[in-house]
Amino acid sequence: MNTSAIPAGETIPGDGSASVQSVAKANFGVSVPLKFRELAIPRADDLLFGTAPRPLVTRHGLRIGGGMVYPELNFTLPTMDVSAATMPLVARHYREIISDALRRAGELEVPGVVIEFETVPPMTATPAFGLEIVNILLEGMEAARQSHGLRSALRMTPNDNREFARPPVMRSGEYWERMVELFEGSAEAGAELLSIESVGGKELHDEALMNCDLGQVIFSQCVLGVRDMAFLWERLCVIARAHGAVGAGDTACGFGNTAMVLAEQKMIPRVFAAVVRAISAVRTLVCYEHGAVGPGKDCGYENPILKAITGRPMAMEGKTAACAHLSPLGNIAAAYADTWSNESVQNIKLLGGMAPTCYLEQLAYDCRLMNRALGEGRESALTLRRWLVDSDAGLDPQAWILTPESVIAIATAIVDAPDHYRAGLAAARCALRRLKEAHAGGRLKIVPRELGFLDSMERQLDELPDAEGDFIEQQMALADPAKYLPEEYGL
Amino acid sequence: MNTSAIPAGETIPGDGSASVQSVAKANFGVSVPLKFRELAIPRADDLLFGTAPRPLVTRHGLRIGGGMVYPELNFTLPTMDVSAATMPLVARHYREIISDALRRAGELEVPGVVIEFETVPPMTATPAFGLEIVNILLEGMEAARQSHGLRSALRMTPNDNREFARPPVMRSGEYWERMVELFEGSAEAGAELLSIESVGGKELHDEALMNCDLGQVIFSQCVLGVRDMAFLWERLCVIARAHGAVGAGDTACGFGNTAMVLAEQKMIPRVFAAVVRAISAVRTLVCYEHGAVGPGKDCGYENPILKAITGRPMAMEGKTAACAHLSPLGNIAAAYADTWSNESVQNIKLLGGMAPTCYLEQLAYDCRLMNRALGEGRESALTLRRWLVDSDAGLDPQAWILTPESVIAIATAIVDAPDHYRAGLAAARCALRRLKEAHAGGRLKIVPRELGFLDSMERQLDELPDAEGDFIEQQMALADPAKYLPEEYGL
Amino acid sequence: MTTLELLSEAVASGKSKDAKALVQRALDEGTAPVEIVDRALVPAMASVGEQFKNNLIFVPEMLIAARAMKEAMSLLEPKLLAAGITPKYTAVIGTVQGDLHDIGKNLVAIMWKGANFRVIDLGTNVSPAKFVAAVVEHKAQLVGLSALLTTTMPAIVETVKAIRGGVGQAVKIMVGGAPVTQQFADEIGADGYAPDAGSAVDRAQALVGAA
Amino acid sequence: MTTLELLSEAVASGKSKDAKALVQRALDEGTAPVEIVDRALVPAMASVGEQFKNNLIFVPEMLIAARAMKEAMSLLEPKLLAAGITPKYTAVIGTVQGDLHDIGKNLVAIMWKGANFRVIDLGTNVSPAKFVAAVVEHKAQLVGLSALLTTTMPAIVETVKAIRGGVGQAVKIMVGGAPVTQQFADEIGADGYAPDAGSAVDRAQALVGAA
Ligand SMILES: [Zn+2]
Ligand SMILES: [Zn+2]
Ligand SMILES: [Zn+2]
Repeated sequence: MNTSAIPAGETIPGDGSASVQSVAKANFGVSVPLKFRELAIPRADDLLFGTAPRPLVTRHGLRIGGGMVYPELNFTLPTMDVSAATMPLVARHYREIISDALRRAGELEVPGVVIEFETVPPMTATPAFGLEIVNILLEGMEAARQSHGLRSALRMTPNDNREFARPPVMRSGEYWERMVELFEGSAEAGAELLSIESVGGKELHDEALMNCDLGQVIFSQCVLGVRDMAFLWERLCVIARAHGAVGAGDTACGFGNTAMVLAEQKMIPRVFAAVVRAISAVRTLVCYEHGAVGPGKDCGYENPILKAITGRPMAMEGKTAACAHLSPLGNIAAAYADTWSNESVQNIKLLGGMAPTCYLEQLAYDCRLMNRALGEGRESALTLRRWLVDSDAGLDPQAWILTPESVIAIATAIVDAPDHYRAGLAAARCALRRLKEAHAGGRLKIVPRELGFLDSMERQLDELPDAEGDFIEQQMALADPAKYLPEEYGL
Repeated sequence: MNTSAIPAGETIPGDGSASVQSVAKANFGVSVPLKFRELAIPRADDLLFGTAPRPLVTRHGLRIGGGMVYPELNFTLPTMDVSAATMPLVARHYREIISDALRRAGELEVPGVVIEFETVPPMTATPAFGLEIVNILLEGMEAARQSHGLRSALRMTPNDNREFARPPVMRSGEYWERMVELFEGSAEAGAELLSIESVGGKELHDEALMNCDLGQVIFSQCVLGVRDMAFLWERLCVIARAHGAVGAGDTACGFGNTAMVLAEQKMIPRVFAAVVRAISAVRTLVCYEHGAVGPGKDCGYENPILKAITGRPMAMEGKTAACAHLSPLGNIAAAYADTWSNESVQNIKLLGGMAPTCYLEQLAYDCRLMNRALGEGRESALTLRRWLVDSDAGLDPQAWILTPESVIAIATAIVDAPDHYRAGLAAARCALRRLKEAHAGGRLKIVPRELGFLDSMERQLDELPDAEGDFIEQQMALADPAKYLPEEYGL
Repeated sequence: MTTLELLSEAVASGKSKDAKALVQRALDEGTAPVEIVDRALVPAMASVGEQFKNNLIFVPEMLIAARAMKEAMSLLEPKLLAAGITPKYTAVIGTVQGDLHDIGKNLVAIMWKGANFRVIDLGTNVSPAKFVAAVVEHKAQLVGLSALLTTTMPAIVETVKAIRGGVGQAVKIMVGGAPVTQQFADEIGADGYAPDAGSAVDRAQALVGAA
Repeated sequence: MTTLELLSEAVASGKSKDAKALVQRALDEGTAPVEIVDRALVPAMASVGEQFKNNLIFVPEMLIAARAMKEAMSLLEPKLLAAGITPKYTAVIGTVQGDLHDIGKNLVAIMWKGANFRVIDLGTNVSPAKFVAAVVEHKAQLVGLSALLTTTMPAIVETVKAIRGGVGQAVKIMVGGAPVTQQFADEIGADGYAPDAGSAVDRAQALVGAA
């Protein structure tokens, strides 16, 4: 794929003809060079919410990244199980969610909204369950469009069930097939934006986090994850093209956000989570190398780096996703948002109404504010961005690596690297250097008991070999062979 | 009380000696002139979040209105009853709420936080229940101060149970006495900011809203409500002084917010709710005439008007109170906030944590943004204010009357009036005029089926007599005598 | 237009005086009282309720129609009573114990009356025993429970239990109010739930079999 | 410092080689294996657990201590076994059916081991029947159930029911995981709840009477 051939202002195509079966088996075991060799946004001051060099125009005319930030609403069931017996109740919940939230969106006159449907595992395991909900949501969205002109697009995010096999089977079998079936069916039904929180490499990454082992982090993400995503996203984009949908984006949720949550719980150092985040950009980048066009998945806090590299619009989430997880990135995340998401909230009653509706309202007001600044022009938008960034940057290492300057530095380190392994290494080194410099300069607060980890991480990186082959050999010797299947990654 | 004698930068006093019994019985039946004769903030450009001419300095050094916006966290129980049998569980909830939320506040390094404890009716009916919780909260706040230096102040807001008698008995009896007892005990225990959502006049106001009857609205609020608040706030401020606390403020919650919620539900016109809001400022003003020093209660969307008149700091709530109620004022309310509140959220589990903690986080980030703008100076703060105001003002009549120019106009109309009745009338006329002008000028959207109400409201106002005595006579003849006791208002 | 059509229009647009006069005219023309109710008043209020439910009019506009209906009925009721004709369905309504909020409850009562239910309004802060007694006394087919506070939702549960204990499944129970959800209604064994006053009529009629 | 003091320090600071050498020295000095465990290893891990609970150290630092403890135990276990000495308390732990999340569960398992519980880790996606069988087989005093998804909380309920049905109140049940609350634990009849791994040890010891 020659990225420079992608037209600015991608439009969701009418239909296509390729099929998922037609993708030739490739040997992903060999080192793959990075496809993006330069930044789509080389200047920090061009990295801005609501604005992407390659916006995405949806069927009903949302221009994501085209000068406006849209709310992206996420929701899930209250505590209950999902089975054939409970599906009528499940369906009622989603019917209630979509009609109530979109009614409110209409009342608040939002210029458009992205609805994300992220399935719970049983809905991927039984695609008919997932598809029933897809249709309910699409009907609700169409009804809102007809009754009060509300424009919307559906993002479909099947839960990646492949890890239910232990060790995970990534490229075939029941879990893989049902997931592909759900993607196909959803795209056919009218889901426009295909996404996933893919889990390739996670089976080793959890333990790598616990041990604060950067070698295993890079192995999990930049060797295993990268190969899995290449395989997966080739196929997802074929499905998308066949049904006039697009591959939107992936996220290192199970990697970067697991690290962030563990850091919030004081399980692992924040400086470590910050470096993991930088590394995760290399893994998530692979979806854009294989045809994804954005908006990247909301919970990918690595998205600003990917926006700089690809020029694609990105979903972001921050303070208004506190319903789903606490974070040290509440405001700074908004600095780059093309859609602004609440990540996930259960359909439970709050005093003000059902929780998804309450969160729709909060997102709508957040977006209004950003859109006022955008509406006044670039200087005003940069002023708001400055406040959003400065609000968080000095208080947490994970926020610091999301300053516009850090984002450009890490993005540059990645595109300058020859392959994904060395890109991961370069991203880690760059993040580490920026943390050290900022702390030394008094611009970033790091608590004393974390400081030692800056040096120990550097030592870990110094011990990693230059060549990917050597690295893979070194890390495979360290990884628990019972936990993963190298051949599922083409190794 | 000579308001010009109040020093700028009020500090919560050490202790006092007056007692609630020493307040002489006054005849509130006679027309009382307004005490505020000019605006403390005469220029629209001086009406700004985080900034009040007369800030309040709390015991632990929060400077409310002194250049910074603080989060004000509110919370309540999940669905359960409150009785002696359930009090151990109730106590556990509040213990969990305060420790969890303040731990997060500490992690987010908020510069200070106001905690509001608004009781449910059984906690006012049995003051020992309420006091047990007050002590739990104060202990949690002190623990957070000692462990991570988090500064905080407790706002105590007993539920006004007087309306449990039908017709309500306002100045004596069981409900009144227990409420006074809870105020006394709370102030003695260390609650620093005494507040209430007083209900005097509400017993006629609900029906006035349903009938869109402005005469009865003004009678309920500016005759009954004003007299009740004078009686009530004289006494609350005596209690406050006796224990080194302050009377903070009241709200027309049961009036203005009931109207707003009914308008959101499309029960009554938004233009009507907007005029009701303007009128409600006259009622709420009375607490400041009788010694309250702010911050005004969060849910008083009339607070910007009162800030202009009194120069006192104000709590506000908007988008981040969607957990408690939806509103058309999500951003514009923040334009004037000295503390920024979530109004109320139940202690239930969200995916990200317990709901009060999640909302604390959201408030903290909202405040960080406002404080960044404030930190850059007045011009930056006015820039953010402009976006906050313009975000909402043109879309809803209730938002329009909260633009800085509307606020100053209505505040001026009030202080220029000779008494509370005519102040209510003037506020209503001013609001109505501003709505008509803005709609005619294309700056405010009003849906067609509401337009007729602009004229019918004007006709209603035209039919009201000039003199308060005549007005009272006229309205008493219309009010249902079974619903209220005129003598409880000194009539 | 016929007298009944004119009457219907007068009620719908809240013209009390006209409505009263037109009832008189219809009576003078020999129309039976029950026919005036069924062919003019009930359809008028049904149309008003429909407009309200679809957000075409506001509460005050519905209330003046209800007042016109009431004026009209004041002429008819003695005659209906004399003929032994009463509304087919009786509903008891109230706000549960510990709760004082009545705006929503009052609206539902008005709308039910408009749909020609006999409505016994017990007011606010109503004990379970009082609900049961009223259901028994008035032989109600329907009872509506309202609550606005989360602290009083347990009182809904208690009241439902008391009613079921007292009269079993004989009466249909509807619940509503800000903190109430369909799920809650299901869990506590209520027969119906309405998220707003506008939909409370349809739901009530369906429950008693009047729809 | 005595050998046992040095050993304790070596374990707490995660020095596996030193720990192993110091165990050997203590044995050579004639210290009984059970005394080495009780007076050096368990206190070392207790102190590590305490530091972790108070956010003074991170998981990786706790894990290297746990690894040092394991190394030390590798020398002692055969001797303890030969003498018929086993840990006093056995705990079964697992992530419930339908759920794959195991980070929290693994941490709790490590911390319980550090507190000298014998821990049977059933892994993730564990059926109720498997929990019951393990409790019976290993004569566990304690069972820990973990879940991270809201969709799998019903599986906690099922598992608690199955365990109570199988072995009654004989085993203490602890529940945890992101969506779990004290209230939920109370409602489903679990004996204990821990909001985080740090507090899971104290809670477990209190439940089995080891505190
Ligand atoms: Zn995610
Ligand atoms: Zn999501
Ligand atoms: Zn309020």
